[in-house]
Amino acid sequence: MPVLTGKELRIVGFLCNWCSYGGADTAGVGRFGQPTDLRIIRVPCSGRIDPLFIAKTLINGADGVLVSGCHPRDCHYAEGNFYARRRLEVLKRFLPILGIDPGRFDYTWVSASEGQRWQKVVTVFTEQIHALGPAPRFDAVSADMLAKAAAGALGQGGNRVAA
Amino acid sequence: MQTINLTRDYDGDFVHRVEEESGQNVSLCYQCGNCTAGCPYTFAYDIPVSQIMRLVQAGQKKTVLSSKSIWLCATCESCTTRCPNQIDVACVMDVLRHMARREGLAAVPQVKTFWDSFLDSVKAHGRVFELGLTVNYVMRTGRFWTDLDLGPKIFPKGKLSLKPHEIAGKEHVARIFERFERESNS
Amino acid sequence: MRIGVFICHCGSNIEGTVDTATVAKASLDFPEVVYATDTMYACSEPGQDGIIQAIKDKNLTGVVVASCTPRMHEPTFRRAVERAGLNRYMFEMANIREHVSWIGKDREANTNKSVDLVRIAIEKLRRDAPLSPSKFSINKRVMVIGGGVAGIQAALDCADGGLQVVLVERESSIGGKMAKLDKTFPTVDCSSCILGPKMVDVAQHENITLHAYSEVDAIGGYVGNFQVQVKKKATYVDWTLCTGCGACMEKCPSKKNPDRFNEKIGPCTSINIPFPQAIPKKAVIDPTTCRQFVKGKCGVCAKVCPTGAIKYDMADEIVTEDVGAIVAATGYDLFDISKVTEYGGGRYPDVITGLQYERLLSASGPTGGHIKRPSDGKEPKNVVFIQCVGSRDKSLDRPYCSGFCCMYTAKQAILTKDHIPDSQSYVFYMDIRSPGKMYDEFTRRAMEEYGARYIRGRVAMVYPKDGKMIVRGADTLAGTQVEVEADLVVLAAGAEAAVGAPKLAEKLRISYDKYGFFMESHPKLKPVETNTAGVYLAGSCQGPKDIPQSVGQGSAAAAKVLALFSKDMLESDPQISRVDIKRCVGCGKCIITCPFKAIKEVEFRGQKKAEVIETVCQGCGLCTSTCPQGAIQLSHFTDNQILAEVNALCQS
Amino acid sequence: MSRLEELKTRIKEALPGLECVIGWQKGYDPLHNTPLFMRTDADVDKLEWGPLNVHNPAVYLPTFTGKKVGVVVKGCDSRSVVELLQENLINRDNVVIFGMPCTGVIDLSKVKARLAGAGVSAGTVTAVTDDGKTVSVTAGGQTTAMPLAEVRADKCGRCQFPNAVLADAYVGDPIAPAAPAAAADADLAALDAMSVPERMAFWRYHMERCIRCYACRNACPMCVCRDHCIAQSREPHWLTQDDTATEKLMFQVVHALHLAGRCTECGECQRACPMDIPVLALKKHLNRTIRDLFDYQAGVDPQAIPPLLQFKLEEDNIKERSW
Amino acid sequence: MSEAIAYYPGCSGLGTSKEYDASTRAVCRTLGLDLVDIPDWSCCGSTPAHTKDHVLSAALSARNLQLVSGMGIASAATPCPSCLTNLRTANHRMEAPAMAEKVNKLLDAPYAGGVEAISVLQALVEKVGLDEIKAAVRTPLTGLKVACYYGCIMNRPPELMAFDDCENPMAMDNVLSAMGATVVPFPLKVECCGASYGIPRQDIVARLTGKLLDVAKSVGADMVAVACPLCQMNLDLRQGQVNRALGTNFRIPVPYFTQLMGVALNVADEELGFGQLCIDPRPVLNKALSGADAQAKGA
Repeated sequence: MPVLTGKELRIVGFLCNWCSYGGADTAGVGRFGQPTDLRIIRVPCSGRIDPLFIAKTLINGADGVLVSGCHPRDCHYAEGNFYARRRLEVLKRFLPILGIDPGRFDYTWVSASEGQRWQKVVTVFTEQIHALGPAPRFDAVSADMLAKAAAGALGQGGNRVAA
Repeated sequence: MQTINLTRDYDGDFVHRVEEESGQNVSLCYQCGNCTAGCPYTFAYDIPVSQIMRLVQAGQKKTVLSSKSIWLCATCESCTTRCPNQIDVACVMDVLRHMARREGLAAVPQVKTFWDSFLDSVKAHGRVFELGLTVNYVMRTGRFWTDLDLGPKIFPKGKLSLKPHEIAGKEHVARIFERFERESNS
Repeated sequence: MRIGVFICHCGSNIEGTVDTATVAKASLDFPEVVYATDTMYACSEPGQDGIIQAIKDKNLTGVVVASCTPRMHEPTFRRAVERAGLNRYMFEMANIREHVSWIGKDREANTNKSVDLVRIAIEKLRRDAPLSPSKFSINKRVMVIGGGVAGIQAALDCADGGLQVVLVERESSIGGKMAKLDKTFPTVDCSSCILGPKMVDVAQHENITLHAYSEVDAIGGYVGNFQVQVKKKATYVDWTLCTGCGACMEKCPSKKNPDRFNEKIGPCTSINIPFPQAIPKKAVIDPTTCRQFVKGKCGVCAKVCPTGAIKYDMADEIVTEDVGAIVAATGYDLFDISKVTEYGGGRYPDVITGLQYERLLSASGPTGGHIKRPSDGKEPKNVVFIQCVGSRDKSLDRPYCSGFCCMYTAKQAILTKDHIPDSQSYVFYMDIRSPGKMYDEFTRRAMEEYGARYIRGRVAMVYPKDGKMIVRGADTLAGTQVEVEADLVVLAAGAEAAVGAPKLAEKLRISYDKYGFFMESHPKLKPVETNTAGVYLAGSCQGPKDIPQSVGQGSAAAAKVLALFSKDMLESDPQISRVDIKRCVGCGKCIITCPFKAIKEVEFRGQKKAEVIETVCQGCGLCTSTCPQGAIQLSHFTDNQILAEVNALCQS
Repeated sequence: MSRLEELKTRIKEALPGLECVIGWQKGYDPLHNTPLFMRTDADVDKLEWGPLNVHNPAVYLPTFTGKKVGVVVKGCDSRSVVELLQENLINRDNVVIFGMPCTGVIDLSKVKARLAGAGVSAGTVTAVTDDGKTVSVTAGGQTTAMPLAEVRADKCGRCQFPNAVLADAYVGDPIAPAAPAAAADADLAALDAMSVPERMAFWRYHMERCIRCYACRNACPMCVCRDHCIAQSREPHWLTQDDTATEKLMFQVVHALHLAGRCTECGECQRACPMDIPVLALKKHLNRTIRDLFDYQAGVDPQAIPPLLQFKLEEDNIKERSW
Repeated sequence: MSEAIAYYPGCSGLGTSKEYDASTRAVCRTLGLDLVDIPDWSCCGSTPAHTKDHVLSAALSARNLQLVSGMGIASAATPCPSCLTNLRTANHRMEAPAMAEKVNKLLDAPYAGGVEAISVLQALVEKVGLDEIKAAVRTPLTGLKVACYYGCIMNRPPELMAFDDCENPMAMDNVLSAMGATVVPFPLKVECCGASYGIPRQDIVARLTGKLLDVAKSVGADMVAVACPLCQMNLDLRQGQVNRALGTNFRIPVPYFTQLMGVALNVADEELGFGQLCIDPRPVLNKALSGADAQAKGA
């Protein structure tokens, strides 16, 4: 069953089991209403999240990816989120050079007790993805643009976004 | 003592306006009283500052804006400096004065008149004309005895100029006031 | 694979906003699913029986339950599928309650989202492999770090349980903060009278080895087999010879040093035994003040020592202790009151901490138990107590409640009246926190029987005038500003993490919060466990605690250690990383990054390879995302499993 | 004695203790030098030095694991050696590094373009000479002089490491690096100038041309996974074998991210690409990011820990968003 | 020795605190601190402006910051804490683009930021330095017991003022110690004196100022050194009013700290304006200095 066309966009979350997944649970227990777009993949630690998972998700057509782990210093595994922070920040800056809007990916820290923070993160991020709209698909680049690429005529116009 | 009906008498818009204009979150206040404890003006207040904060939290607009306290705060910043929750209480007091002015309230009229006289002087000359300000204040309040005793002490010192220090760009300053008035009325 | 899918109604919790029958029906279209149904309460006994029956009837080899969060019932369902003969890891959950039904009202969207979540659970399950734990032996010795009351209790309980205990204490005597207290609330019994015997028990227990004046230097190994290097700091006194007779202290010419045991309100000698009941009762030289060290000549103590125990050339020594479990009980330290400049702590001698006041109250303290104020030695009549100094204060980055100050302040107000009958105590408080047994009654007694005057409000400033300390505060209940002309001001300084706690946490590989308190494994259900197997917590190192709570935790930690050691072999969690030795190129990136040092380099047919130490690996998977060739895979969260989930979401 | 002869002497001296020494020799035509594995003095006499030594010999080092070998390096190649050492992929005791100052290597596609401009085919080259400033190519009986500055590889124009950063034997006096590169590299600047959707079109266009030959990977000295590259494995199964632009782009992302904080920008990936796809730009972009975030440059310090294998409790340059 | 600093005297510097202005200029000149007058500066708006509106208040201050910016100078010093607070607050509030836009709408010439406002005291401590100040002393104030009174807003709130301790500031203590004076610990250094309520509510000033004088007397101060024109006026000019209201008989000189510095640095008496204070500090000052002198000779 696809996302509800016109209503939802495809947003994938990678959450560490100990903090953020628990935070999302806490939000649920508190009945903190959230948009329904997000689908959560549970991983043990934000350090388990290979940036390639995110790149693959976005290249394969997701409209947004949200990663959340324990707050720095609160990692269940002591250090995993510190490595994650570096890798995810590098990825965030890398995405635009591939032609992916950096606003489609964000990472943050939510503890197991921060249900309200989780509600806010999900709401804000979902709104952000909806503002960006459905992601342009790599396999659906227009013939016109491809022709320009072949002619080496890209990058002549305005609308530049710094990488 | 009146009973406050917490549901009916709560003015949420007022709370929201205070928070927006002051940039402070008033629900951070947990009523420890440190502001009142340190405030040098508590003895002169009709409502201590911690209770002003409480009444703002409770949305009691009329009580707060008609209080004398908000006109007696000298912005000495002791409340702001010592608040354990880092609320800029002095700024909240400032904002309450702004709101009271807009509502046409001034529970200590002579303070408002003094400040207005001061600003009139700045608007007219670009700088404050101290003697002119005092005379203007006395004329407006009718308090002719104000500081009469100080005259003999200060005039011989040659410090109080009898005419204002007009600056060349006084129209610039006047225009600040004019634009301000235009912006506030628009 | 033959997969069965069970969609739980959770009464109306899920069914209210998710059409579970539709989800079950949709599940049948997914690969390898042979059975799908909705069920009223999957976790109930009939619910579990239904799953077990279906496994048997339909020959299922894997199960997906869509219900609440796996953080709640994953263990329950794993046991259920195990009862039906499946490996417990051939099971996955889809969280359609906390993550779906409880956070959205749109039934269509929720149903649709539930199908997606079931689908990714199925895709992950299809790549699950049966896992089984392995066993390893354990060293049944335990180390307790910290000899305060929590550590003492943990050590004694473990030792009484027949375990060999190594107790490491930073100071020259055990006893911790409790040894400095005069009386204890709410019973007002003498602190050293109840702690003293326990300290003696530690000294005399045949199962306890005590390393006083020592610190943990390094920790290696894992649950069951830790190696701890303990630094025994140089005392410059041979403790095997020292009898604690105190002759050296009598003759030491350097007498005016701030006494740390007396919280620096009294002097002590450079060679010192901190207090008469010290365990061990041995002398230590402070080389920063000792004339022999500072000026190079003196030697008085060496001359007078009847056993020749003084050794000026002593050096630090490292000893290694092998233990199977560690209890951290390193306690707390006090908030530095000089940070609250408006109270003048550190500037005005008559503004002191509650712990300093304990020393003034104590018969073994510098004033012999007579309350004399530090500035002029006079007996104070008006004593002001200010609570929450460095507690519940965001501006000082101490937003938390220190928990026990309300009670000890009430106790000190009572003791003040006992010591000086014509005195008057004033207590400035914000809220009285007294939820223990007989606690609130105790604070009421302070007011009702002892006449302590409680004023609800903070104090803005304290300043000296004409020999008095003027305390200006607020009485928020009366809505006024108030002033007290005090003779002595006692600040209830908040508790904060012990100096060096984060460093120790890093050695123990446990987490700590932003204030430096150690993190327990679960705030409610695992209060003395940590996320590192075999490391437990007791007392205030985890957060501020009073004596009964600390003692309770000491015993709790001991119970955990005894339970751990009740088996001869330990089972390791099989959700750990495994190396595909063919793919590994031996670059060691996983070894560098592993937070637990759980990966080592080995030689395999002349080539370097990585190898996971099963018992040390905690299953975070950092190595898996670090290894470029995918040679090290975290079981149950492999690349292929997560990729399958990603693909399922992107394709649909 | 010329510097090259001195280098040969030094290699011959060391050769008895070594499995082999890797360098360059004349190739199948005068325009191409190819790798040389010297095992005898006769082999050493074949050693070449000059702007045709485009290959990075460091790529072969990990294949000799457990054996002691020598390697002749240009400055850029030496950074790859350093990175391999840093990552524990080769053992310092098992590698002897020979270096000489390098004034740059040619970019074959530029030379070919020049020849095409002169109306001759690159297949007819009969002689190539160089004097350190100019490369003269004789083809079809006609000699074309090409200033090295115009036909050298882009990386040489902004080279900061013309001398080996690490060498056991260094012949010649170290030379000064090129003037620091002014703006961004042209390829990166071109991408920077594009809008985000244009970049997607850019890569889509190039990925459609990709023939998935993996020459980029095979030429990369840091691609040490070799037979276990996740692009061609099922355990783990990151990529399908489908011939789609999406899968091909994903491979480039894998390559680039696996090199984050490790790539020394030797440019072998792009040089090796038979389709002239500008794959190096992705790595350059990441290197710029790594420099901005962690003030780090790969392949300079054998003792350094790569930035993605370490962390700071408080990161200086990572400003996380607030919600 | 140091870069030029723009000098903003504040309105009272032309009137009630002429002697503060004059002594500041003389002391800075002696110490080589180059104060450059801001051409055609205007009133900062003081308390009355911010009690009316924050945009108006910021605009009145920003006009002056903009003038400094036009001089190509990056910092401005003012002797008056009230001016200082307003200038710094304007800078702080205008960091928010929305606020800056509103303020600039009121101005003839927009202010783009970049001018730091500091107190003359801070300029002396940070741009000249205590060591240099000490080295310039010619007549040490030995024997003079002085309480340093900073006023309420010199250092508060600390996030905004970013100088010295907000509860127990020491800059003036250190400067006057360097002058050779005996600085007595004065616990009410930052308590408010009643500010501008002298005119509308004399009773308030009498009570607050009375307390300050009382404590100053109890700690044995010969005089109270101040750094604020309003404080000086309340403590000195209104000392008589205080005595009448409270039934006290204080007679404590209240000079500006710059005047005392002037004495120690041998600035000409005419430039220090002691005669313009109500209670002339010179008799007490001379007595203290000669006492110390005699003691020194006796010893």
